[in-house]
Order: sequence, then structure tokens, then C-alpha cells
Amino acid sequence: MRNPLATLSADDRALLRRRLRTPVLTFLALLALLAVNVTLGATLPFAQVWIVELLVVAVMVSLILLVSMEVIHEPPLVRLFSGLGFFWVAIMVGMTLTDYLAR
Amino acid sequence: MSEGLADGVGVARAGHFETVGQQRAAATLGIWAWLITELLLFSALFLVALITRILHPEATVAAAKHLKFWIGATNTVVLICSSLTMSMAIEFSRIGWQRAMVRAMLATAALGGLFLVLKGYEYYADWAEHMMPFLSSRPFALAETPPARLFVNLYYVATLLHAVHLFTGIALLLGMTWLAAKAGFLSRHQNWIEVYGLYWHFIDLVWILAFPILYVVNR
Amino acid sequence: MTPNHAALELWPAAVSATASETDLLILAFTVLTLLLTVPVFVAITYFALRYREGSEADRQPSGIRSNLIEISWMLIPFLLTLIFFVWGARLYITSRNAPPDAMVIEAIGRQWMWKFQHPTGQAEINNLHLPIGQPIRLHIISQDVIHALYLPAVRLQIAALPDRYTDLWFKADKIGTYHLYCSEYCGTDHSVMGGEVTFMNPGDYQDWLTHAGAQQGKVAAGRSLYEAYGCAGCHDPGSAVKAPSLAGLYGSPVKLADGRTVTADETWLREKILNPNGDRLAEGTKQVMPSFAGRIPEDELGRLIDFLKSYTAPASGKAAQANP
Amino acid sequence: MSATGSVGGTARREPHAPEATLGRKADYLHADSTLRSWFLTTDHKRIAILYLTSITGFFVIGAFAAGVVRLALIVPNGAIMTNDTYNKAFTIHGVVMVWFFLIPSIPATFGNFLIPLMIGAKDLAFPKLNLTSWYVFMSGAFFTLVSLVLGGVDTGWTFYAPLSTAFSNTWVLPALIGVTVVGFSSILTGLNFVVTIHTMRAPGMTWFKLPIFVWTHYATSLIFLLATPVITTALILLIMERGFHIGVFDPAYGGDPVLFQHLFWFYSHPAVYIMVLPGMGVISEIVPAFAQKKLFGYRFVAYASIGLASVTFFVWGHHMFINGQSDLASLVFSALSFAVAVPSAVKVYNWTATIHKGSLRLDTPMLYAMGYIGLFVLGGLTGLYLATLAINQHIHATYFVVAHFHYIMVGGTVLAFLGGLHFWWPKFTGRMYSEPWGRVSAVLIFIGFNVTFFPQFILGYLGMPRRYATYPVEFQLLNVLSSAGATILAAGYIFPMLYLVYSLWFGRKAPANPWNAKGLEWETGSPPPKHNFLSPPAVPRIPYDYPIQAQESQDQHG
Repeated sequence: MRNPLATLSADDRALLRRRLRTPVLTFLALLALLAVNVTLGATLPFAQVWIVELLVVAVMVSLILLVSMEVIHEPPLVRLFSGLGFFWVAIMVGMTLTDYLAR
Repeated sequence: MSEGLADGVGVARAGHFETVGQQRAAATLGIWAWLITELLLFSALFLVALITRILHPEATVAAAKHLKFWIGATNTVVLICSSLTMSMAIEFSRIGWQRAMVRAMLATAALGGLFLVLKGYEYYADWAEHMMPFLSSRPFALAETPPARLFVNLYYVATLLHAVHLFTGIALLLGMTWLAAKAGFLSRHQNWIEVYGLYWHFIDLVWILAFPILYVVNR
Repeated sequence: MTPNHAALELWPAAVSATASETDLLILAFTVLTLLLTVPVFVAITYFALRYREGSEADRQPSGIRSNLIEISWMLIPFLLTLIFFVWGARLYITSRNAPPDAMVIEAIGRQWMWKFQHPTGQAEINNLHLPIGQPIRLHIISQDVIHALYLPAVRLQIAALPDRYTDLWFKADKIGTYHLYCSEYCGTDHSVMGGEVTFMNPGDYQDWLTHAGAQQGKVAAGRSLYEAYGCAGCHDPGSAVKAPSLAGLYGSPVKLADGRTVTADETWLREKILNPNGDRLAEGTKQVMPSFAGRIPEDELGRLIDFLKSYTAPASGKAAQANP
Repeated sequence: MSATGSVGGTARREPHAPEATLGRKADYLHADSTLRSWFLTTDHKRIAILYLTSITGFFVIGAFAAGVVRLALIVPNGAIMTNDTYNKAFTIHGVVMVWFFLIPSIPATFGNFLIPLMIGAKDLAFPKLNLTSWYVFMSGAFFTLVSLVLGGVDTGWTFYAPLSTAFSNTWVLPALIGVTVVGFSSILTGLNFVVTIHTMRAPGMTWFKLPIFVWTHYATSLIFLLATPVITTALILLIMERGFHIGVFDPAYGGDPVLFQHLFWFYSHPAVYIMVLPGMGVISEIVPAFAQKKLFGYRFVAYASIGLASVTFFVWGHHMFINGQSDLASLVFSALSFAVAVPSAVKVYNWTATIHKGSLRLDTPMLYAMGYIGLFVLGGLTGLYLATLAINQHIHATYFVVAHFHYIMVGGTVLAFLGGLHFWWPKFTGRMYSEPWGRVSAVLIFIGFNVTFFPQFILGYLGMPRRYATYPVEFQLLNVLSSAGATILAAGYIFPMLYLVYSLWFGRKAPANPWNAKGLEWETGSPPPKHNFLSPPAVPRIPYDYPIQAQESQDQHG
């Protein structure tokens, strides 16, 4: 099979670069963040490290939602929907914890 | 999306819609509504993990230490790669590069398959380590801390449910790739790729959540 | 209705101060309910008659600002009911915090019986005898599924959980015998899982502990053996094996496979436990019971037979003799 | 997706409704009559009829089980049937009525049929998904029926662990699978409605021109989407625990069965509003139509629907006050439960105010609506008794609870269902039912219902626990009364089945708008043509544009 890039014109290469810049950058950012978490998980540098780990996860999740899933480019309704589920998870977890943390 | 679609790329209107814009908006909203339900489905399991951790911290940590951390991490990398190839497929579909799109989709499916293979190997390793408490024929490695099996069981339910989603996703993706390789697909059903891409990214997102919740924070 | 049926009471007996206050709360809430519902019922009926199609009625808009009305009928009923939240919550908190000097009764729920153990060691099954004028704390757990102990006379109930203890406390101030129920659905004989709670004067309670309680204790010990040796697994109603029920068996005639009839006395019961598949077999059942010869010590055998002697058919549908 | 996405290449851009020429006589019922055209239809109206037929079947099964329960309770000592039979009867009654009748009842039938008509669309956004949801529903029903045929289930519809996972010897697994599967059908229906209401409204049909029926269905659909997945997970965990010993609730290993109850009620409390809200929508259509008057406080009623759907997610713990939940949780859940009173009061008082100075016709649908308002008020307020902590400690799990939720479910949802069925029957079938018979049954059902369930409030207060196969003799009088009421109620249910079916062939042909009602569904034929409207419907100036309009303040133009 031929190298697909070899047949591309200069215009196409520019187009490709423009189109793939965001996905590739996101990809690299996600890998970097994962590396942070894996390092923290493997070394356990201090007791409350899980807080940092969860913060890193929150950043990864927002990155996927906003950039990979293109929520920032969507109309307000879709943005609302993308956040709605998380809000409801917060209700479920929060209200359940009023039981478990107070037993 | 930041840029419009190339010429000859678009969506054929179905009879009950008034405009193509309406049809695209409906499809996008529909998949987001579905993703909300997926999020809540998995979050209920994450909630159970949290409560198990609160009720039995030591046993949960003991069980989590037995999970195959490095396989989990590798699998996360695999899924992040598949997210990239899926994003590429979407971009190719928008600029009308059908062949590149099909290849990116096949790569995505292959990465998904790799994830499942690694997951299968992980289950095998769990089996070898006597980490399957539900098998009456193999005594549980952590039998002296009974609550450990709660977390281990939850790990199986959560990862199996995710694997089922991934398996379904791969099957759908392959079916769609077969259709997408035909001439004229991009002029009629370009938004299928976009809609499917959202699903794939979301399965990825669920794993991005599941990996730390199961493997990392309880270590 | 047959004449010996207990009469229907329209207000259940309340034997503690908390129970009486709960009644008051319910009555007050009922007054509020009437205040809120009767106007609606009357209005609907009146409007339906007054404004029927074709009737001569003024249908001119009244011109009242509707936002004001809306907000008033949103908030007024809500604020009124909030009074009841506060009242109910206060009462609830009282009923959740037992005084430290409460007498502790251990309660164990299992499918389908309650076992109560008094601080002095006496135990009883399904029924409970308690002194009045003293705080009582029931310390409750379940051996299998979730049950709930419900004592209507003190207006309280609480789940019996399989994994941790729950508490129920009250201070009765009236003597009498009242119902005791399981109120969390727990399987086949859920409705039979209960008995009576008897509140007694402290002196009578001491008396009961030394006489009937001790006897009850022996029976309860036999019942534990009945469970421990697995008799219940086959002989209790609802078991998969469908072995004959032993309730009420003692002293009754038993038809044997060879046509004879014997009375189920101590000797026969003893023989059937030790050597179930020997002679004098009962009619109509398969001989699948294992022999207990050499597996059950003589003193335990005696207690088991004592239990069988006192074991009567479950008291379903039996009325509690309310005794105010 | 931005608007630029819509300029895509080969989209066909025909003018509106070219199908109108395909044959004006062919309404959706007669367009095609093969079996295949029914079972593979993607027409929302036909799917609604498929649902209507199937849920009627389940209603009959559930009602039969209820009859068995009421029969058993005529005597206190359980002489009529064994405890196991009784337990299975009430479990079947609960499972079938909740999951196979009440939850799909109004949304999957009336909602399916009417939402596209009311918003002026040709169909739901995803017609194939709509058909899929019916097949998913039927496969869930299949599993549940399998469990019933094999010997039944005895866990109660709540499936509490560990009774359901480890102790029950009945066919729990197929029932669990059936209920899990049926949840997906709810999700698909809800998803379809949400997307349809957002994207398929006719030009000019703004949110505040939508009938309240559409608003309540929107709220219901949000609950479908946000609550149902959680019970799916909870049930999957039960299935794994019972079927494969992969359990997380098992107390033998330190698991907490109360956690199952949290997940269960996170869905099942909002599910109450899945059953109630669509009924409120139906009543909000019937009352203005039969008073010939604009709905009072339209915007408040609309917002109250969304309010109810949101508040309902914060109160589930009031089902668990005595179940070992922490005192803090009980206090929080109790306090929040009182907030439900606000939007409920908005609804009830606005309906009452709508009747005020109207021009009333007391036809069958209106009789049901008036019955609904009265019974719903009682059911709702008795719910506040149960939300009051100290009262709950006494009447939790007694017949008071049974009476309370039957006032909501039967007095509310079933009456609204029957009211709506009569109201839109001409639209569904093109035939008029017999009005005298309709009124007789409505009155019969109202009386039968109250005789059946009012005594249960007293029984509960006297302390009779629910789910009891045998009970103390002093409760017999009230139980016999209740069973007697159930026979009246049964008669009230049988009449409509007979005269409605009769009307299919012998009923008078219905005009397009027999009630002189407002709303786009009345602008098209009875029954509607295959693609709903022959010409694009004119969206009205305001919703509920009835002759009599209460003068409302300026900011209340809606």
C-alpha cells in the first residue's frame, strides 16, 4: 500500500495539518495527564494523593468532553445536556452520602 | 465544528424532518441524551465503589492492590489512541477523504479489539491469582478479608459492563465501516460518523473515569 | 361476623407518651388536610353545578392578578405543612436517642420468628414481656434477610438488618397485651412472623421472669436446637423437602404406614429422632430423614422434645387480647 | 452541530408534505391493513396503538392478581390460599402494574400518539427507535411472563436484597431480567420525546405555546433519561449476585443491602412522577376543554411540571426512614419531601380555578378529571403524613402506605388514563363511544375505588402491616369492605373494555373535533391521516385559546 501522505498536494497537507492539530494536541495532553496519574498511583508519594489524582481525572474528562466531543462548538442546548448527567450524578452521590457519612 | 463540510459531504433528509439542519440537530441531541443515560449507568457502579470504600477501607485497598495496575494503564493508553483515530476519522469525513476515514475507523476498531484482548488477559491473570471469589472451585486469595470480595466483584461488574459497551461499539463500528466504504456514503450519512464518534469518545471517557476509580485511588 | 371476633377499634391503643404525641400529631395533620382539601372538593362540586353549560352565571373575568394568587397558594400550604415537619422531626429525634439507663433486650429476627433475650438471660420466641415505667431499648439484628420490628402500641418500627444493629426504644406506661409484627416483607411466612408484646407492672415482670420466663427459656433453648440440628430446614412450612410439620404434633394421633395409629408421645418422638427409619413409620411420607443416634446428646434431646411439646401451630390470625 | 452542517450536498428540499396527495381517504388506521404493516410500522400512531393493546393486556393480568389478593384477604387466617400463593399474587400485581402498565401507560400510548400531533410534526424524531422500544418492551415482558408461567416470584416488586439474591426460592432471575430490559424501552421512549420536543416543533410553535400535556411529557422524559439507568445498574447488580454470585450487597461478606435500596429508590421515587406527570398533562387538557376556558396560570403549571421532575430526585430517602438510614439523611429527605407540596399545589389549585366561571360539560372525560383532582389531593396530602418522620415510624409499611400510593396510582394515573382514553378515543379510532355507559363506569370506578382504598387508610393507621397473607381478626371487617369495593371497581373497569371495543365497529363516526377543544391534534382528521396533517397546521396565537379567558396579569400573556 502506498504511503497516503506521499500523494498529497501541498494544499492537502496544509488542510490535514489544520484539521488534525486539535485532535493530536488533545491526544498528547491526555497522555501526559495519564502519565501524571499513573506515576502518582505507582509511587504513592503522600497520603492524600487521591485528591490530586481525582483532579487530574477531572481535567482529562473535561478535555474529552469539551475538545474531543466538541462541546465548546455546540449550541447551548447540547452544552446543557452534556453537563446535565454530571449534575445528576452529583445529586445521586451527594444525597447518598448524607446517609453513609452520618451513620 | 469549527469548519464547514467539504463539497459533496452531507446528509440526506429523512421524510419526517423539515430540513437537514433539523435532522442533524435531532441526531446530535439524541446521542447526547443517550450518553447521559450511559453516564448514570456507570456512575451508579462508581457510587457503589465509593460506598464500599467508605464501609470497608482496608479490605478495599487490599483488593485494589491485587488489580493489574499496569494492564489497566496500558489499556487507558490504548483507548486514548483509539480516541485520536476516531477524531481523525471524523475530520476525514468532514473533508470528504473517504479512504482515509475508513482506515482511521478500522484502526479505531483494531485498538478497541486490542483493549478487549488485554482485558481478557487481565481476567486470565486474575484467575491465575485466585482473584475470582465467585468460583467455588478456586479459593479466593483474600478469603481472610471477606469484604475484599465486594470490591473485586464490583470490579468485574464494572469492567464487564464496559467491555460489553466496547464490544457493541466495535461491532457497530465495523458494520458502519462496511457501509462507509461504499461510494456516496459521505454525501448521505456523514453525520453517522459524528454521532458514532461521540459514543466512542464517551466509552473512552467512562474508562478514563473507571481506571482511576477502580485501580488508582484505592491503592 | 361471628360474635367471638374482637371488635373493631377505631383508635389503636397508645401505651407511651411518644405514642400519644404521635397520635396528636396525626390528628393535627388531619385537621390541616381537611382545611386544604375540603375547600377544593366543595369548590369543584359547586363550580360544576354553578357553571354548567347553559346555566345563567356570571362568567366575567374577575380581574384578580394571578401571580399573587399563584404565589399564595404555592407558599401558604407549604409553610403550614412545614410546621408538621418540625414537629415530626423533633419527635423522631427523641425516639431515636435512648436514655442511657434503658433496659436492653436483644432481639434477633430470622425467617420467620423473633427471638428476644432479657438482660437476665431468659429468652422467648415471638412474644415479648416487658415492664412498664422503665425505658426499654431493643437491640435488633437479623440472621438472614431484612425484617422490621413493629410495635403499633408504641407507634414505632425499625428494620432488623443482617449486617448491623439497629435500636428501638420506648417507655410504656400502660399494661396490656398488644400486637408485635414483622413489617418488612421477608418471604413466605412474613405475616406469621410476630406475636404479642405484654406490658406488665414491674413486680409482675419479675414474677414472670422467675416462673414463666424460665420455662419459656427452656422452650426457647429447645427451639434453638431445633434450628441448630437442621430440623427446621425440612420440617418448617415452606421447605423444599416438604417434611411433615411438627407443630402441634405432640399428643396427636399419627397414622402409621402399616395401618396402626399411635399417639405422638415422648417415647415415639425420641425414637423417631434417633432412628427415623426404623419401625412405626408414619404414613404417606418418604423416609429420607437421617438418623440422629449418637449425634445428639441426651440432655439436648430432652430439651428438643420439651420444645416439640410446646410447639403449636403458628398463631396466624389470632387476636391480641387488648387489655387496657 | 452548527447550522453550517445543514448545507450539506445532496439534501432533497421538497416543499412541505408532498404525501398529502397520496390519497386523502387513507387515514393511519386504514392506510394499510396487513399484519406486517402493523408489526413493522414506524408510524408513531400505530406504535401507540401497539402499546395500548399490550399494556391493556398487562393491566388485565395485574388486575387479576389484585383480585387474587383481595380474595385472599376476605378471611384473616389465610384459609383461601397458601402464604406463598398470596405472596406471589401481590408480587405479580406490583411488578406488572408498575413496570408494564403504569410506567408506559400514558407516555407510550397517548404521548406517542399525541406529541407529534400537538407540536405539528410528522412523526417522532426517531421512528425506528420508537418501534424498537416497543419490541424491547415486549421482550422484557416476555421474560417476566416466563417467570410467571414457571411459578412466579415472591420478592415483592421492590426486589430487596438479600431476600431476592439469596433467600427466595422462586423465579426471581427471569423477572429481574424482564424488568431490566423494560427499562431500556423507557429510556428509548424518553429519549425520543426529549429530542422530538426540542427539534421537531412546527415553525412558530414556541415553548410557551405548547400544551401542558407536552410540558409534562418533556418532564417525564427527563426522568426516564436521568433515573432509569440507575435502576438498570441496581438490577444488573442483583442479577450478577443471584445468578453468578458476583455480589456487592451480600451481608455475609459485609455488603450493605441498604445500598441497593438507595439505588432502587433513586429511580423508583422519580418513577412515581413518571406515572403521575403524564396524568397531570391529560387533566390539563381535559379540564380547559370541558370548561371551554383557558387554563388558569399556564406558565405556573408548565414550570411546576419541570419543578416536580427536579424535586423528585431529592426525596427518595423518605422510603427508607426506618430502614437503618442515618438520622441526618432521614431529616434531610423528610424536609425536602415537603417541597413537593409546592408544585403539586400549583397544579391542583390551577385546575380548580380553571373550572371557576367556565362553561362546564360533565361528559365522561370531565368526570374522570374531577375524580382525579379529588383523589390526587388526598393521595398527595397523605404522602406528607408519610414524609413526617414521627408519623412514618408508625405507618411505614402498613396499609396506610398501600392506600396512599393507590390514591396516587389508581386515583391519579389510572383515572387520568381512562379520562384521556375517552377524551382522545374519537381521535385514535374515528368513533364515538357510548356517553351514558361512559358516565356510568366513571361513577362506578370512583365509588368502587374509594370503597376499596379508603378503608385501607384506617387499617394502616390501626397498624395492619402490608404484604400480610394472614392478619388479626379485628381487621376483617375493613378488609371485607375493601374487597367488596374491589368488585365494584372491577365492574367499572370491565364496562369500558366492552363499550370501547363495541364502538370500534358500531360507534358513531367521530368528527375531527367532537369536544370543540383547542390544540393542533384537533385540527386534523379523526383518525388522523398517515402523515398527521394534510396541510401544515396553523399554530395558534396562544395555548388553550378557548372562548372564556380569565383576565390575567400582563406578564401572564402565555
